[in-house]
Amino acid sequence: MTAVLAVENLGLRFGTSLPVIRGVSFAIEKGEVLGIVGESGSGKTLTARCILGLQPPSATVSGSIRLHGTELVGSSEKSHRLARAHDIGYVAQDARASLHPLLTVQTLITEHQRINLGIGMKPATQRAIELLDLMRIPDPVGALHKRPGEFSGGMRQRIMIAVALACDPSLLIADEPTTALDATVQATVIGLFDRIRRQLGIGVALISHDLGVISALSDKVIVMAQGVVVEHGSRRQVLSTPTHPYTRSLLEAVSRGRL
Amino acid sequence: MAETTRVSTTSIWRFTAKRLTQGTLLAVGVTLVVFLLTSVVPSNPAIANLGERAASDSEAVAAYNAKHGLDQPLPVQYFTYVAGLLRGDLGTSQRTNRPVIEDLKEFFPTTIELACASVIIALIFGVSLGLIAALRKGGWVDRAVRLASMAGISVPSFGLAVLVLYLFYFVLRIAPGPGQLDPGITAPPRITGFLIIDSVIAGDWAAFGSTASHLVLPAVVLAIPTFGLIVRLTRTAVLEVLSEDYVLAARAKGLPTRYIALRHVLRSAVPSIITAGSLAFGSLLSGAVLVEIVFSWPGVGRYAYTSSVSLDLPAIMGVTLLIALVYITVNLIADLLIVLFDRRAGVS
Amino acid sequence: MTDVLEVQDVVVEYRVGEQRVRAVDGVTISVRSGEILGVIGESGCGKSSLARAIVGLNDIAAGQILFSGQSVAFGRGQRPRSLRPLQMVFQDPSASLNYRRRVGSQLADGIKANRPMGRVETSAEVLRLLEVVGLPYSFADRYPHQLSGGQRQRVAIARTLASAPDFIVADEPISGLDASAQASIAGLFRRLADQHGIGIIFISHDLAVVRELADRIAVMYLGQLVEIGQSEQVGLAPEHPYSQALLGAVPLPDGSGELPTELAGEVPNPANPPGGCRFHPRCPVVESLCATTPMKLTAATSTGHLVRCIHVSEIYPRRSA
Amino acid sequence: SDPSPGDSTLVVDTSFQLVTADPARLIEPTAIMISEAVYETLLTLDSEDATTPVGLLAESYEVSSDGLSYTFTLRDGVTFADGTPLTAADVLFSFERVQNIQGSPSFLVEGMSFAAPDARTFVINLTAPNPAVPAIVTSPSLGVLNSAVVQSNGGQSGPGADQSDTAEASLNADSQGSGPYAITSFSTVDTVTLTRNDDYWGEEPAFSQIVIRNVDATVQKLNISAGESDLALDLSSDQIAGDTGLNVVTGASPNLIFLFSNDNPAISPISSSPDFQEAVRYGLDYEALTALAGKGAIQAAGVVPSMFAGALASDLAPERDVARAKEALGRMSADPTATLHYASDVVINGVSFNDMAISIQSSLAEVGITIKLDGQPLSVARESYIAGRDEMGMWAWTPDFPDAGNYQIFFPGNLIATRAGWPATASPLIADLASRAAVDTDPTTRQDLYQRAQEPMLKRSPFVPLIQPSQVLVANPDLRGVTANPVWLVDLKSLHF
Amino acid sequence: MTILGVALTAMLIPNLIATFDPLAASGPRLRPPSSEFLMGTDQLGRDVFSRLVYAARATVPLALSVVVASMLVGGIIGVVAGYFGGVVDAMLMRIADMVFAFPAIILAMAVTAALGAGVTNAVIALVIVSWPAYARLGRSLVMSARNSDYVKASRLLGRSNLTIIRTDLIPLVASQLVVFAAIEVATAILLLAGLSFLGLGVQPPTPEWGSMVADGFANFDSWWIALFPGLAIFLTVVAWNLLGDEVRGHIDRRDSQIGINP
Ligand SMILES: Nc1ncnc2c1ncn2[C@@H]1O[C@H](COP(=O)(O)OP(=O)(O)OP(=O)(O)O)[C@@H](O)[C@H]1O
Ligand SMILES: Nc1ncnc2c1ncn2[C@@H]1O[C@H](COP(=O)(O)OP(=O)(O)OP(=O)(O)O)[C@@H](O)[C@H]1O
Ligand SMILES: [Mg+2]
Ligand SMILES: [Mg+2]
Repeated sequence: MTAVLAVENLGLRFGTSLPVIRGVSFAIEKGEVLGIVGESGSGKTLTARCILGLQPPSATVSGSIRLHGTELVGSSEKSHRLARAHDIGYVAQDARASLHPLLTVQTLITEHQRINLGIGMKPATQRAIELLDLMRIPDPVGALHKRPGEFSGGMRQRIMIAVALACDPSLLIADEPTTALDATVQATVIGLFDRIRRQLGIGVALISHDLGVISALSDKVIVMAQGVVVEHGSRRQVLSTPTHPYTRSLLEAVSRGRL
Repeated sequence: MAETTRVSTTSIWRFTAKRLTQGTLLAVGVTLVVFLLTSVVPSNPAIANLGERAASDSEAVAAYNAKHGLDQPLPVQYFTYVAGLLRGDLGTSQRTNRPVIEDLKEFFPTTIELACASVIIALIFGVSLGLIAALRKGGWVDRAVRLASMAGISVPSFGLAVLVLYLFYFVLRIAPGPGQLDPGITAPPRITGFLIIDSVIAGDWAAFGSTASHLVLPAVVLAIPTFGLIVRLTRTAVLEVLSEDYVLAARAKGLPTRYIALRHVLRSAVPSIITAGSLAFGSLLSGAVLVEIVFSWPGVGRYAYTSSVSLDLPAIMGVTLLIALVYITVNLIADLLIVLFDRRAGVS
Repeated sequence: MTDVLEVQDVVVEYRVGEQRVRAVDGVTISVRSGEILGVIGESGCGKSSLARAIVGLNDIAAGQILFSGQSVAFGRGQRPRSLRPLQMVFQDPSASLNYRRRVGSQLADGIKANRPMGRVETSAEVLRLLEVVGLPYSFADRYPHQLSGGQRQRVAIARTLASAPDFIVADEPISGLDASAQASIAGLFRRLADQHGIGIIFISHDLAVVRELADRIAVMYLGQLVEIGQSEQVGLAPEHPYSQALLGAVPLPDGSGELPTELAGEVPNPANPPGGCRFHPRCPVVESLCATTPMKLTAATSTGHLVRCIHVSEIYPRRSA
Repeated sequence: SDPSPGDSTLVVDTSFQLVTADPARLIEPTAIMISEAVYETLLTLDSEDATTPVGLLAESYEVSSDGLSYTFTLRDGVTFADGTPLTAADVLFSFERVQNIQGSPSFLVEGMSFAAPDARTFVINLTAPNPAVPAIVTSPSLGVLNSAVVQSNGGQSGPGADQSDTAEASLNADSQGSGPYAITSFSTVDTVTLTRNDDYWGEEPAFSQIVIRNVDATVQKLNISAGESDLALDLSSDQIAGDTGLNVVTGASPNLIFLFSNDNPAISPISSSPDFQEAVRYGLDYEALTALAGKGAIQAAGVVPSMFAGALASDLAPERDVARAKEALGRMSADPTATLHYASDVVINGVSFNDMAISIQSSLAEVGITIKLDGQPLSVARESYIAGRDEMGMWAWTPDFPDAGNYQIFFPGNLIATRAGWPATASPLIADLASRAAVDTDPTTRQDLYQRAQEPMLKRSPFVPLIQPSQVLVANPDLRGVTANPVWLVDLKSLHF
Repeated sequence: MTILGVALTAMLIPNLIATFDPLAASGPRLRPPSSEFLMGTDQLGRDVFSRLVYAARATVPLALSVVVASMLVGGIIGVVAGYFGGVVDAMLMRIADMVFAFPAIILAMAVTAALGAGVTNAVIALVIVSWPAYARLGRSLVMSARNSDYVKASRLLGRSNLTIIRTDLIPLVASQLVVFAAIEVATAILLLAGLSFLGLGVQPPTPEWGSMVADGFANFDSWWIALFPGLAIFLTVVAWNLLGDEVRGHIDRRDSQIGINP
């Protein structure tokens, strides 16, 4: 079974300064959730944006990113765009800011189906309703004609996930999907990701700095610090028997309050 | 949890009504300000408007003052004026000897024709170049557009007017001269007052061609500073939108850049652009005074100028009132557009 | 010790358009000197509104707030001296510091207004305050933007301390910090309470942190107190289903892969809260009466432990797990 | 423009000085020019000799021996544009209306009374002899209106007409004259269109339409050079210096630009000092001023312009004498500093008052006089001028009718002299000569009296006549009949291709 | 910058640069540019170049005084309105709205026509026209600062309102007003030149760019009379705009470091 996504020796630097990301490697199989943890500024978001081909214009990327065996690093903007259009779904950190405030939910969920895949309005809308339903949005048909501002933070995050799933991607990248949410709402979103993984069987890269969230959802975990992967292994391995001191300090700080 | 309430149709009406009342009060307030300004100062309209001999004749001066109500105490004068206003009577111009409302009816459409042509030119070029510059931020296109906009806002419109008139009309002879129509071409019957529209209604294509070609130079000159302003504001607005997360999200969806630019970016920038446009309209009316004078354009700007230098009080008040109303209306329309456009904006 | 702060049936309302939002709806609490009361609840439940009301910055629509027996309201004028021992740490440290003034001069404000001293003494006191919150002396000459979020938070605390308060209302003072910084600030508050006998209301949305720090915990939901009691009681074995949900919603980083407990339903609109028990649309143990009967705070298991739930009343007694 | 005579348009550009098209209310130059083509007067001026009135509506006139009565015999067969015959009743109506409306031109008929004993006879009776009557009746303000129509439109001619007459609006919309053209559109700020009167009783008018547009001198220049207009009225000879291929007609303008130093010591001890006045008179650089006004301009010797009987000979005009000016200044104890008030927005015959003022300032600076300039828009500047409060002023006088009698205003105690602080008591000699000139009916003595009244003013008077600019008409070379007229600028009626 | 430098030099020591007396005829009238008369002569034979140089002395300081006066008047009114709120605020702001409601030049025209043309009156007119912008800015700054947490914190500490205004509000308002003023200089120059073009501003014989353009318009063939002062206005305004942008950019960068979005 080939990996959905294989990242090898990924590096990124701005101009001539020291690289911000160095030698990052990991792979995601079909139906598998890879958790990426790390403190603020450790390069998690930049890694995700490299995969999408949306790194800041001033950045240079090195190494290899293969999506279903196709190399993306160095490929044309167009092929990267098509990869985004067909294969990758992206859930950004801040759902409030990442949903266009003036567009209706219907437009947001259907536009890339229509533009990228040439699907008609009707079937695209049908799919939107299914997705909203899957995301447990009450009254999905009514929700279609509302704008993001009319939903609460938790619902917006779920709409964001529905948007990402609309093109049937084989890889879903979720960048801190619960950071802005309250504890109880976060629990709901975690539940949703669990369902997506089970029902759709797609590969998921889940970025978070909350070890609890990672622990609840991931199969494999990588820990990043200052642009490098410091720990890599199965969930149980990394969280129960951490080897790297950084991982250990992370775990310690979090659990002090709990026990 | 719905964080914002949808703007219902009734509240839009209420909003409009409220703004209109406010606007009307404001406009009346404006007349008061102008009235005070022009009355408190020592100038004397009778002397300014009577013939050489009559002006020295105290009886004639008294008769003139009586005729124009200038012998009344100031509050009475103002009250009479406002009472007239309520009946739609703006008084009689001391210079043209016609009801001010007639004068305004004659000159206002001409100015609006010019202003609209300029706003359209400025908006089309300003918005598209501002958008392109923002999309290519830092590139040579951006730099060129910014230079052009800087030049645009820095140009003294009267100087430019003189220059283009000299160049295109006098030296190159490719543009028609000042005025609104070629001599010898009779204006079509006045229906709307807008020469362009009237000539279409009359099917008078010679008049249409003539007035359209006469419109080009002044409209372009007037559009240039506005253009500069709109480029700047559009560019800033678009850049702001571009830095929004939802633009990144749209790109992450694999949408083509052109689609994103038009559908996501421009759409969000529209309220700022509308605001910019309505602000620019104010500065455009200022510019119109100077441009109309250079191009002998028979509009309110020139009327305002001649009225002010001849201390024609009713005319000055009329023009001021009209322009305040235009300003208020343009702002109201802009606000309404924004409200309609951006449903998130609550009516407050 | 007696209660220095008494909050009785306080209501805070905001007018949004033509709607009225009851951000705080009938809250009664009292705090003694040297005691730390933790207040937790989700975003928007009215914690900050309550905090601002307590220091007199929000008008209250009903009820009363007394500090040492005196009403805390002070209108638009200068705040009376007798109220000044009651201070607040604002939720957003970036907004609560003037970005155009140096840290040192802002710290001196509190000193000058409340315990005037000579120039030299003032500067010495400023340095001491920095030390108390664990910042180097050199920070006195910095502008707020030259500090990290956590450092700004500490400056805000120091500024509060500058006026030598007897009582501090701290609105999420550690939410912007990383785990280790959280611990050190929490320690500072503990010392202030223990060593200086300062009463503290400590607002947070993190139950785990509050459980460590506070003597008592109050849980808020949609403007109301739903549970209040000793820290061990509320933090480890809460009675109210909402408090329980809060406790269970936090996933543990134990590698077990266990999912947190989900709470059904959506957060209701505070402008239009559900009737009866506010929590009933989402409550896992809802009863038919919950939708219609407004609940009162009722004494539960131990003394001083109050819970607003039908299951604690006599009607549907239920033992929690 | 299309030169075919049957259907042709004449385009005239001028800077409007226009308030109304009602003859009883108009006095402004543009209005006079227009109304001259629309209304007809008893007498008119020959375009060749602008000083001798000739008959138009009147075939002939007679003066009574005491000079107190003028009897005009009307031409037969004159009809208004609507076909109604013109009678003495119409003339009577028109003259009385001017008198009773008390508008700007009513001074023309001051002291007159009128009678129309029969349909073809019209009589003007005077209380004192006024040899200027034939000149006065050439004024287009005294054009004859179709009284029936005007009355039906609210026109009144009796006493109280100043209140009761409401015909102005209708006269602005639609003229009621007997002239070769009729007003068909009228705007005081934009364009006036005259259309041929197809039933004109005289020679067929040359143009089907005359369009008179309000344009600034600069634009006039552009338009005439581009062939967009046929005639420009306000250019200076400078402005057309380079342009060949245009027909430039230059005539001496009767407009008099003059300077005064207020003679009233209460207004200013400086300007009223005879030494100061002398210094100014000899300190001015007349050559520079004349040059500024362009080719054709002349220095004015006296207040009566050169073309009218009674003007001073040009060799009497003062010449610059710096030494003499300095000497006069030397006799003064006070600091010779004065403020010159003028209308900064006035341009007469292409001469900008601003430029004139600057030139005056710099030439007087050379002899040691400091002039502060205070240029204001006409409307503002006029106020203190008319009130006689200006220390020094520069103004122009445009004649209302072609006769020296129009310049009585400059003699002590009269209109302008009063504004310059010069009462009749200041110079009884001049005042006496002037009042005798006003009533003398003998042309030769009259001329002599006028000259004798002006000669002492060369030595001692607040006034310094500066220049008569040249009246420059710039025309399409195909346009014929272009002659400068001292009163109505150009005779529109006589133009043709 | 260079342009500003040149303009500044021209302003301070025009006699060093100018070749002729700006007020007196120095040569024949209406001469095109030549090696003697760099920019030709005008209708009175004055050297256009020398007048151009001296004119810098008229326009720029006047524009600056307009801006400074408007800033003071508007700033004070704005702070008062924003601080006291209520009726005072409502009244002052309605007046500002009224002034806003018509184009600057028309109001300025009416004012100068009524008061009489001249430099002082032109400046007064422009100040009347431009103060509301400053007032609004000052008011909105004061209002938002008044509601900010740092003012609330100060109040909790027991500091008096006056102290808060002095230490917390004034420095904030002042720096923003100065930034705004830097941008407005360009506008003021254009307005002043426009008024002078209409004959309502600086009076002859004082050289001023706007009235020089008007001279050129009256003597159309002699393109040099209008062209050079027109260019001078243009370049000066460009320079001030650049300077204003620079100042604003500087402050914006500082503010974005501080983490506020003005
Ligand atoms: N456009 C950029 N130019 C320069 N440096 C950048 C840029 N974007 C990010 N960086 C730097 O790269 C590093 C990694 O950033 P990244 O956003 O990937 O962190 P992160 O792990 O996602 O952090 P967080 O948890 O705060 O989101 C940071 O030090 C950041 O300052
Ligand atoms: N100034 C205000 N005007 C109107 N509504 C307000 C205002 N401040 C707060 N609210 C509303 O009152 C409710 C309670 O707000 P409050 O800030 O007290 O909550 P909080 O518990 O502090 O939330 P957070 O954890 O996000 O700080 C919210 O619904 C909020 O939208
Ligand atoms: Mg990140
Ligand atoms: Mg809060």
